[in-house]
Order: sequence, then C-alpha cells, then structure tokens
Amino acid sequence: MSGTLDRRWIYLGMMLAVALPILWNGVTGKTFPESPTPPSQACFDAIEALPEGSRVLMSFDYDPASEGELSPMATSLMRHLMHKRLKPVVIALWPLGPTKAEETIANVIKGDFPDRVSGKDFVNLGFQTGGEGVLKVIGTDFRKQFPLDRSGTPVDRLPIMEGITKVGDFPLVITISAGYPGGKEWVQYVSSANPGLVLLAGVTGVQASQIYSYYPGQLRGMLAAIKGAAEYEALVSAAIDGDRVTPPLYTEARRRMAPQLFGHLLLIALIIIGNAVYFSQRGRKAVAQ
Amino acid sequence: MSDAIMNEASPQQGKWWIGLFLAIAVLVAIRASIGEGMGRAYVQTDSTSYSSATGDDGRVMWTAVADGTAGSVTIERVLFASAGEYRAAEAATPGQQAIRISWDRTLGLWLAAFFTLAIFSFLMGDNPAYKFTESIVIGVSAGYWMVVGFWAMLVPKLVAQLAPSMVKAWCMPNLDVSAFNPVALIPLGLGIMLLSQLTPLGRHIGRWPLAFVIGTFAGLKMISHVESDIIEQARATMIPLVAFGDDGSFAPWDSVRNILIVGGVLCTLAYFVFSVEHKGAVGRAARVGVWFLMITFGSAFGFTVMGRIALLAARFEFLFIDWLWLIDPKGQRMVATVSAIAGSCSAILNAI
Amino acid sequence: MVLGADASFLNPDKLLLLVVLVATCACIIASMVLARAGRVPKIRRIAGLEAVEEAVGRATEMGRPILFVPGIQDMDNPMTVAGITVLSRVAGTAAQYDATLDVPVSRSLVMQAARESVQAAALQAGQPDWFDPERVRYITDEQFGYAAYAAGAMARDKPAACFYMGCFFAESLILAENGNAVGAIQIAGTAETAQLPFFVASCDYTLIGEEFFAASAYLSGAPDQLGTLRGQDIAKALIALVLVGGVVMATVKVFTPKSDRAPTAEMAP
Amino acid sequence: MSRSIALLICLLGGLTMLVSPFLPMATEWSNEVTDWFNILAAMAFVLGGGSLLKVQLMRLSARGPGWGYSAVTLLAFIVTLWVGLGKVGVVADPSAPTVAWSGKPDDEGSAFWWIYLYVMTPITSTLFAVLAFYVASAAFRAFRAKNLEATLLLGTAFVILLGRTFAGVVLTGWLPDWASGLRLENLAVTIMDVFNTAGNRAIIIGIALGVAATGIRLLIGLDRSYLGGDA
Repeated sequence: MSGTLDRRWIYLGMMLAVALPILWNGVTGKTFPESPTPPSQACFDAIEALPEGSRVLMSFDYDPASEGELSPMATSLMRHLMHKRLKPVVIALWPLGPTKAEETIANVIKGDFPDRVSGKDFVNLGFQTGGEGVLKVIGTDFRKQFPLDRSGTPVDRLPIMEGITKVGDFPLVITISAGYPGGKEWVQYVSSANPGLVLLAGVTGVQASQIYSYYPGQLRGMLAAIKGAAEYEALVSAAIDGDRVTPPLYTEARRRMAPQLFGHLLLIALIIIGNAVYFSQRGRKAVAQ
Repeated sequence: MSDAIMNEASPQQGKWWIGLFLAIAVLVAIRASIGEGMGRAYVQTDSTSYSSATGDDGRVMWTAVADGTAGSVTIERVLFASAGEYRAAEAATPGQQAIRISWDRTLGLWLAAFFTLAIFSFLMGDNPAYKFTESIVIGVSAGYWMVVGFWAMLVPKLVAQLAPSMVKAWCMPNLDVSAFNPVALIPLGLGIMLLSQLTPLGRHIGRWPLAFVIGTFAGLKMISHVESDIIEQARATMIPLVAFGDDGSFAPWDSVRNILIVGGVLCTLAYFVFSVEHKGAVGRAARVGVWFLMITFGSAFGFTVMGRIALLAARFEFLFIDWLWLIDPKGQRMVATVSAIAGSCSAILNAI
Repeated sequence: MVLGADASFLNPDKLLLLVVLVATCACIIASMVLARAGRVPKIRRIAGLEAVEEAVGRATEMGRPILFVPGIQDMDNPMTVAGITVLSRVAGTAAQYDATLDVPVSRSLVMQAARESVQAAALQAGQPDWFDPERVRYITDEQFGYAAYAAGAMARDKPAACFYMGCFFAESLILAENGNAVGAIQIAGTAETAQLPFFVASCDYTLIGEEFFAASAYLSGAPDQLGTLRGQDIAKALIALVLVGGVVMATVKVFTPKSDRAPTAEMAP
Repeated sequence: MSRSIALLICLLGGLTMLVSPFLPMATEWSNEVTDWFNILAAMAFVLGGGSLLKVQLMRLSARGPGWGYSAVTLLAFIVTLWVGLGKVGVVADPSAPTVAWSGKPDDEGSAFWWIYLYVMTPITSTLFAVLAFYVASAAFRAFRAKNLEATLLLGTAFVILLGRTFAGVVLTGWLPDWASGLRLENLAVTIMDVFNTAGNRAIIIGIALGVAATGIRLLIGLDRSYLGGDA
C-alpha cells in the first residue's frame, strides 16, 4: 500500500518542513512563547530552593550525536546554577561528555560569569569509564572514581570538594543524559540508594517516556526533549533577563521549536493521508466483493 | 579502477549520481562567490606561561604567570575565533596575525559538510559517496574507541597500578598511586586469557574471562533490577484508589487516575503471563493490558519524534550557519548573508 | 550500599531486597525443579518465535542471507546474553537449511560469544562445515558507525530475514526501516522500552520486554527451561497480590484518620 | 574441562555480586570487580581491532568488488590509532608543562581532536538525524487504524505530537478553564502521567523478572550458549 508513494517524497517533505523554518527563524529571529509543564517547573523550583553556595553534581552523559537536544539544557542549567551562585561539580559517564562540559563552561561561565574560579566555584572532574559501575562506587567513595580534576589537580586540593566523600553529600544531582548509562541508571543506583538526595534529569525525547515513570518519586524533575529545554530556557530567561533581550546563546532551544512544529504537522498530515488511502482502498475492496 | 568503488555494475545510476554531485558543487561554488563567502574557520593563539613551586606536601604545583617570568615554561594553544572577531581585528589593524584563517580547520569544516551531505544522500539510495563515508566512519570509530580505551582505562587503571613511577614520569604527573598494586594482576590475567584467543592454543581459556563477565554482571543486574524495578515500582504503585485533596475534599479526578494506574499495571502484567493461555479472565485482562501497551508505545513514539526532529534541525543549522553562512542567529559574523544574497541577486538581475 | 556505622554482618537496610530476591529466585528454581521432575508447564504461543523457522526457510528459498544483530551492547548486559541464546537457535535452523547467516557485532566480547554459539549450533545440527567464523565479525564499538555499516550492508546484500535481538538504542529504526525497504521479514526482541515502538511499527514481529527474555527458554523447549517461565509467572502473581494488598491498605489508610470527610462532586483537573 | 571451569567462574562471580549488597564487608568486592570488567573491555578492543584488520585485509588482497573501500577503512583505522596513541599535536597539560605526554589526546588543536570534530561528529550526528526521515516514513506506513489497538497507538502519537508544540496551544487553547484538562498540552501530560506510567511500570517489572530468570539460568549453567552451547 505504501508502494503507492515513493518514500523519497516523504523524505523531501521532512527536509523542507525542518529546513525552511530554520531559515525563516534565522532571518526574523522570532520564537514561539513557551508555557512550562510541571516536570520542567519542578526542575526550576528544585534549583531555586537551594541555598547560595550549595554544591551540585552535574553529569554530562551525552555526546555530540545528541547535542541538538541536550546542549541547550546544559547551557540553561549552567546559567541558572551560576546565577544562583551555586557550585557545579561536573563529571561525565560518557567518554565524550567532558568535551561537551568544557564547551558549556566556556560558553556560560567564561562568557558571562568570568569572575568564577575553577576549583572553587565550579570544577570539571572529567570522564570515568565503567558506566553504572561508576555510580555504584561513588555511592560510597566519590574520590575513588574521580581523584583528579580535568587539569590534573587532585580533588583533595580543591576547595569545592571539601567534605564531599560520597554522592549522597550533594544536595542536588543533575544528569543530562542521552541513553545508557544515563537517567535510568542514576535513578537505580543513586536516587534509590540515597533517599534524601534530589535528582533532576534532562533527557532526550526517546528516553522521556521511560524516565517519566520515575517522576516525581525517584526523580524530582525532568526536562524532556527539546520542548523541555525550551520551557526551561524560558523559565530561566524570565528569571534572569526579565524584560531585557536574552542573548542568542540562551534561546537555542526555543529557536528549534519552529522546525519542531512543522515536522510534527508533516507527520500528522502523513498519518492522516495514510489512513485516508487505507480506508478508501478498503471501502473499494468491500464494494468489489 | 571502477571495481574499487562499485559493488555492482550500474553505469546508469552512476551517471545519475555524478550529475547530482556536480549540481551540488556548482550551487556551492555560486554561494561561495556571493557576499562574504562561506565556510572559513578562524583561530587565535593563546600563549600562557607557567611557573612551578613546591607545595607543603612536596608536590610540584604550576601556576600561570606573566609572560617572560624567569624560569617559566610557555604553552601555546591554538583556539577558535569567530569570523566576526576576525573582521573586527582586521578593521582595527589590517594584516594582523593575532586572529587568522586556519586552513586545517577550514578543510575540516568542508569535509564535515561533505560527510553530512553524503549521509543524507543515502536516503535517495546507496551511492559511492555514502560508501566512502561508511568506510571512513568504520575505520575511524574502531580506532577512536581503541584510543579512548587505552588512555582512559588501560593507562590509569591498569598500567598505573602495576608501574606507577613509570606512568607518573611518562604521562600522568599527578597520579596519586605510588605503590605496585598486585590486585591489578587479576584483570591483566583475564585480559591475557581473552587475547590468547588470537593464538591457536588459547581458545579454551578465552572462555573464562567471558564467563567471569557474564556471571558477575548477571548477579549485579539481578540485584539492581529487583531493587529498583520490582520493589520501587511496586511501591510506587501502592496508591489509594480514593483520593482526597489537601483541603480534605474528595478528588474524583485523582481517584480515577489512581484507579487507572493500578488497573493498568495489573492488566499489563497479565499480558506477560506465559504459562496460562490468554483466555477467560486472564485473557480479558491481557487484552486491556495490550491497550495500555499501545498507548505507552504511541506516547514513546511521539516523544521520540521530537528528539529526532531536533537532531535534524541541528544538522541543518550546521550546514546553514557554520558552513554556508546563510543565517547568523548567534551574531558571530558581521554581515547578514541573506541580505547580501538578496543584494547580489538584484545586482545580477540588473546586469541582465 | 551505605555502610552502617556498626559493621554488622547483615546490612539491615537491605532486608526487604533480600526477601524479595530470595522469594523471586525461589519461585523460579522451584518451578524448574518441578518441571525437571515431570511437571512441565504448557506455554502460550508467542507469535514472533513461531515465525523464526518461517523466516529462515524463506531466506533459504530466496537464496538471500539472514542478518542477525545481537544488539549493540557488551556481554555485561543481560539482553545481549539473551540475544546470543536466541542466535544459537536461529543458527541451528540456518545450518539445517544451509542458509547464509551474517552476524555483524559491535563488541569484540560479543563476537567471541557469538562465534562459540554459532559454531556449537552448527555442530549440533550436524553441519560443522557450515560455520564460517568470518561471518561473525566485529565492525566497530561506535553506535552509529555500526548503524552506517548495517544500513549499507542491507542495501547491498538484501537479506531476506533480519533478526534484531538484544539491546538497541537509536539505531533500532535505522536497522528496521532499511530492512523494511529491502523487503526482509523482520523479527525483533528487546527489553529497551524506548525502542519498542519503532520495532512494533517497522517489524513483522516484536518480542516485548519479558517475552524477549522468555524467548531462549521457549525456543529451547527443554522442560527445566520452560519451568523457569512458570516460575516467572508465579513471581508475577505474587507481585500482583502484594500490590493489591498495598493498594487496599493505602486506600483504607486514607479513610482511617479523617473518616468524616464528605465526598464532593468538584472536578479537579 | 575448560567449560566446567568457565561455569564455575560464572557461578562464583555471580554469587559474589548477589551477596555483596547484604554484607557490608563485601561492598568493596563488587566495586573492584566492576573495575576489572572495564579493563577487560578496554583490552578487548585489541581483539576487535584484530578482527577488523583481518577482514579488511582479506577483502583488499582478494580485490573483489568494492576493495577500494576496504583500503579506505584500513587507512582511517591506522591513522586514527596512530594520532591517538601517539598524541600527535597534543600540548602539555597546564598542571605539568614540562611533561610532554601529559596532555589529553582530545585537547583542542590535536590531530585526534580534529578527527573527532570533523569526521566522527558530523557522520554520527547526521546518521542520528536521518532518523527524522525514517520516523516519518514508518509513521506513514505503519500507523493505520486497522483495529482498536492500532488506533490507540496512532491516536496517542497524534495527541503527543500536537500537544508538545505550539500547535496544541493554537488548536485547543480556547477551551475554558474548567475543561483545561482537555487542552492538548495537558492531555499529553495526562497520557504520560497515567497510561504511559502504568504501561511502562508493568513492562519494567516484567523485564526485572526476565533478568532475574535469565540470571539464574546463566548462573546454574542451564543457559550456556555463550560457551558453545550444550555440545
């Protein structure tokens, strides 16, 4: 039945549905308004609730393949943490995570909060192989897995790490994850084992439905896909920029919502056409019989 | 030579593809000649001097100092600069060298654009550009993971445990381990057994490390799944069927929600029953369970579509923003290219 | 995993886990022992598994290869192990029919296990010469590098049957759509819930979650393996019972402290 | 004999893991063993690399159709390995400027970084992005309202697709507040919160049981196909 339409037409349609809004957006600079859903609002509130100077563990569990969805989240989260004068301790369970973390640090901290000092106000402890094994170990001994920061300084000498021996010592943990190991493993090994700890997750669309079953119990808040990123971006912008114009770095997710809309509309149109064809053919067959 | 790139002889298709690639090349050439051009990468050199001091614990600490400090060591790094920064620097001092074009990164950018288009071309059918890209990615990624495994795992976790002073002097000056750790011999032994497979004698002992991995992780996963998936998920489902709001009033909607969740979990579990035919009560429950499964899959599908479109948008952004310089939402360049293109078009039209 | 201040012999925080774990294992092991003693359960039909033979047969008739992907994760993942077990059954059938079986893998440990399993299956089928170790080969650990290979190979080799049994992530749809484009009969099995919708949409049969883990026992047909399936069902029934008990208690609890609350008809969206 | 030892290793490894959460003194074992696996996995790359070399060299020497691609793969593999292991273009780390090898292989400016940024990243992320096209063709082909089950699947996808963009706001934003639960964006949340939660929970519990049963079958040696089956 699908033979009636060469799938390449569908591909062409999708290409135009995504490419044209990007160009339109690039020329006009317009974005759609966002109203936050509860899981995104919960993320925002959890960070707002922390007292100034609290240390937050932030894990970059993704790589370039998913940065389209996750980098805007990381950027907004980092901006929010910095604005609230919280201290992120950055780690990664994916080998390419630290590079993404460095990018976020360079864009947000070095660009907009140049007074913050590495080792005191934030730190990147880099990547550790072992996936969920790492999570298991940091449950009891954080420094065993992350003995040095990314520039090689032992964590014992970093003021930001003072008194932190296990993952439970952080009041808040954020994972930005694209798959395995990621949100699910953080829930399994960290959130379940440390009842007092607050876990937030930024996840890709594909993980969202699975991770949803942990919210709001084992997972206090979540940012689901680019929509979650856009909502969070809007929340943070409203809190920090107010009426001023938000710098383009912090509108990335909202800019991506226009291609999103047209992509979705195309898909819906395709489903409707597919069904219309199906039912008309079925009707014809029934008449023929 | 053609058999080196053709898997099967199909000259007709080959011509079609060459035509397509040529057309793209012409379009790109036209684009490159309009306005400020396209696809260049700029860099600047960051040079920092470091000077050493010995701390209380006897460790040598290096700190950044002003250039030219006596006894300091200078490290030069080449870092990205944006086209806008380059233009600004050129406007201030023409011919300056602080910010300059990087030919290797420009080449990389064009290569990246080629690979992007080559992968997209697979949607229209298998073709030499895709096959070339496929061969590249297989080779590069296999090598990539070997390198990552070596520097991120073997050196710090194995070699550094066995020969700490050597590793410290060679590549990990901040290594904390100081003594030989005999426990590291166990994974080394398992690894050697594994690699012994490459020799004809080693087939039998090659199974042992495999058995070790499978056994330990079977145990580990049993624990984690029972703990987080059975206990926690069951606990999360033990909710009252009748719910009241905070003010003590009956909350019918929350009650319906709770009843649906509990009922849905039980019915879907019934679908997974194997040793009873799906007839009678079990069959009816399983049928409802399938409905829940379908809704679950539908929602997962919808959410995933979001993610995939965002990724596609990111790739188009790479092509439009970083390579073709068509739009500039981040304000990294100084001239709006679309208006430049419009200007060029009107100039061409006027000329005609 | 938190160490108590008093390093007692048994960690008290984990008592519940211990009870549930022992109960689950007891159900499974007891059913297995019973099955061995002759009380073999009758297992319901699982559509995807009945189609295995049909798919292999079709590939043989058409003279086109069979593609088997045991997921893209390593042997530490139970799904990969389950996939390798299914592979041994598929390989056995393929060896009998003398069909070509391609097994590209993305981890070298998986390659080793898959070679062992395919070779043993060929031996058991009485076709030791059918096994060619180069048909079970390592491609790359990189998820999309692997997907690029698989998509290209499908377009060129046009397999008649594709099996995807193991742990899959985003590449699931790349595999399934390309398989569909070359008209292969496709059977998938995974417990990676996020990928199930794509397999359901693009494959002919999909083993969902627990069904996939049951596949190896089901295909083996051995009484003790089938027994473990009944064990799973008993454990499931126990969980359901506890769940219902918990729900009843939670509901009763709502009424006990303030039983004078009058229900109202307000809609709280 | 070798198989019996393997089964014993499998059983002992599994039992260690099974008791470790309950015995405080055993917590360390499981951490140690996890490290071992990672080392083993890193060493296994050599096995994979060997297999890759062998297959590609065989193709190259046979000069069959497409042999040029084998040469490309081999070259890409060797170059990546060489620049990565040799840290070509890597400058020393600021924490130890005098130790030439102290930099990270993927530091900005190194050859390995260049390969990562300009070869790996565009190819892998474009392959990922191609899924947007496949999703569209799969939805067009497979989402037919043939029966109740299929209708539920496509109906849910419909609501989520609309509810998660601005289209949802436009289409149903006019609904009065007392019916706001029916607005598409809220309907999408309800589906996730209620139906998706229930469905996923049951799947997750089922999988956990499947994993437990598979674990037992492996530990007691009932399932040993990875060792070469029952033969």
